[in-house]
Amino acid sequence: MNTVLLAVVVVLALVLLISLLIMLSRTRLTDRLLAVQLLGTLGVAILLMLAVVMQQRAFLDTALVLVLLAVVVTAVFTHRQRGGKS
Amino acid sequence: MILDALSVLLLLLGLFFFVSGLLGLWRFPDTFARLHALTKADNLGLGLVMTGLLFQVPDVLWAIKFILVWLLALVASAVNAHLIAVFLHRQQEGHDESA
Amino acid sequence: MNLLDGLWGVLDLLLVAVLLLLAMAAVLSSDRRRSMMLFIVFGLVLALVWARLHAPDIALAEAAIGAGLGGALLMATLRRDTHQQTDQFPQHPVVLWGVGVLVMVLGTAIAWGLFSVLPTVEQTWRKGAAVDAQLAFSGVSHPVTAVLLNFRAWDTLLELAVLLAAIFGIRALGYVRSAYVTEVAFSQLAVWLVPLLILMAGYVLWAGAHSPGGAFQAGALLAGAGILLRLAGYSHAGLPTTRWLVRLGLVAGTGVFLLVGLGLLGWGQGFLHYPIAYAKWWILLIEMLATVSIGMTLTLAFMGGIPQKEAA
Amino acid sequence: MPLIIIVFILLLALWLLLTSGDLGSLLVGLPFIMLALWSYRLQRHAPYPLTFSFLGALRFVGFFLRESLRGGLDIALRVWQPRVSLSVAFYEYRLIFPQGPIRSFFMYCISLLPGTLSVCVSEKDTLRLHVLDDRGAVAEDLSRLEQRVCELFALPCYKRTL
Repeated sequence: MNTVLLAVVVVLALVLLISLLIMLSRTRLTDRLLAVQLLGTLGVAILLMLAVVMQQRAFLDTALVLVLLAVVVTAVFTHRQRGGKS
Repeated sequence: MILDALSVLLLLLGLFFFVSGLLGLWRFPDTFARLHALTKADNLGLGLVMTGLLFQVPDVLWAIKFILVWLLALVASAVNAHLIAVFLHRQQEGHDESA
Repeated sequence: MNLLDGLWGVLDLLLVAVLLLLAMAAVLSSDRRRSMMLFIVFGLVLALVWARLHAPDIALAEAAIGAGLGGALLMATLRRDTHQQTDQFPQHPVVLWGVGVLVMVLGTAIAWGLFSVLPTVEQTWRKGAAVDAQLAFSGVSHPVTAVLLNFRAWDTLLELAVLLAAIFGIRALGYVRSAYVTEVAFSQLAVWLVPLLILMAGYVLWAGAHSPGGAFQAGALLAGAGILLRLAGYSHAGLPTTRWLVRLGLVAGTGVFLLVGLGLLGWGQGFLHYPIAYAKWWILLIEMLATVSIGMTLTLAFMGGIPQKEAA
Repeated sequence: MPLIIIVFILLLALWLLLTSGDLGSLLVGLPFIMLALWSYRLQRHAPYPLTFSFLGALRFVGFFLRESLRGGLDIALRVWQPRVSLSVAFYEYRLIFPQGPIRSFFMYCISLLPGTLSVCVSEKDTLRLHVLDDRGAVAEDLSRLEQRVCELFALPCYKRTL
């Protein structure tokens, strides 16, 4: 079973690589923001899989922290300061 | 054995939706549409991967934490989508030229 | 079994490829906001790499600080309207090539240094065994926390002091950034996210006693809560409004750490040598205060200082 | 029961879930729960009566899962076609929920449902959303969601299905 799970992780990592390439090929900031979101979700998925494969419970905490702070990061990037551009 | 098969099936489905999100990012013509693709396909992908993993966890506490991660990821992605949508809308309206 | 090893190999290759690509793209990008975005993703992938290397402690720290707080702080350093300027790097080809050669020489030197260290790695592992042997006397059951707060408490004390010095610098030189335009739907959400972040900070701190976690990660999460409050339109970001309380909070971590150390010295135990029976409680006290201090420091760093009374 | 006590109980329950029910952990947990409660109190919001219905919550969860699945499938179908068929547009929708947590909840839910993405409240009580395909039944979808949200919060739904 572990082999199958690991194969899925490998495919997820491949998707990660491709979405990174897409992100780099885009020039607009918002498109990149989107790619960051995709990478974040993929990262969480990979962490969850690795937690099961490697039997490391601590990775679940890491995933929780990643998810929570992703919101903070997006908020910081998209908020606009008073009296000026973004 | 049946559980293993079920979990493989769910994982593959999850992968399929992740790849769909990726394709959406690549193929959809405008940024709003890409945002749609990401928010919906990714959440479903993560949810299916999580459900698939639920059959492989050693005890209930793991399962609870998995579900917690997924719930938070749902909230996070709804918020992220909203924030990005507002940002994008502001840019298109021309309040902000710093694209 | 062979297939499993092969898959691990492929995964490692993929992760390394992503990491290198990200690092190069982040350095070569001319727009600062884009580099920061790439830096955040770099932190995320680095967390995955640490996880793959069986280092959950560093993975958690990287997720909290590198991918999360680091990006927010970097973003805060951007002054308005400057993000589209390219850096004033020397563009002369001779300088560029010179820098390139210098970097390569340095890289080679570092690689050589690492290779020469390799034979001693086994000794380091023996030190790991030594840590495990002493773990029972440290007051906590997680080796990393034991090393950080007991065996090598000096380092951690100095790290806290560095943060304190940084915030002095920021308060002396920085300027308070203007408030953010608030949006109702977002503020409504902050109501729920901020308590969650604070609770998670507490959990990460508690987890540090026996599994990955600790004061720095918890402090980063607390700061995340502060930043969200700031973005949701609370000009003080949840920090106390009285100045002396803020100051007290900032120095609490370092101060109490130092006081405990000196107190133990006066008690005849030696600097930061906790009596074994009470080590757990001392470490708990220090960690809690350190978390509060780190959280406040990072929030203040994001804000750039304590705001005066702002027009609402 | 005052809302603050409910929040306290929720936070406590979450803490015990996270720490797998270790009561000794409350030594660290209680101060942080108090801090979290304080941050909740700090956010001065107008008193807003919130009620929940257990049955409504169950139905909402079912509805939400089904709709998420539909949303993902919708995207997947569009993506894997040889030609992407989209007809994106902005769409104005009249909100029935007054400003407050329920409205925000509704707006966030919209973004997770098939084909719709809430953008902003453009005028008073008018929500601007972005739809992937304006040929679909957007208004019906939205009013169904509205009804479920009403059930969840045990509100009388004063706009029946269209």
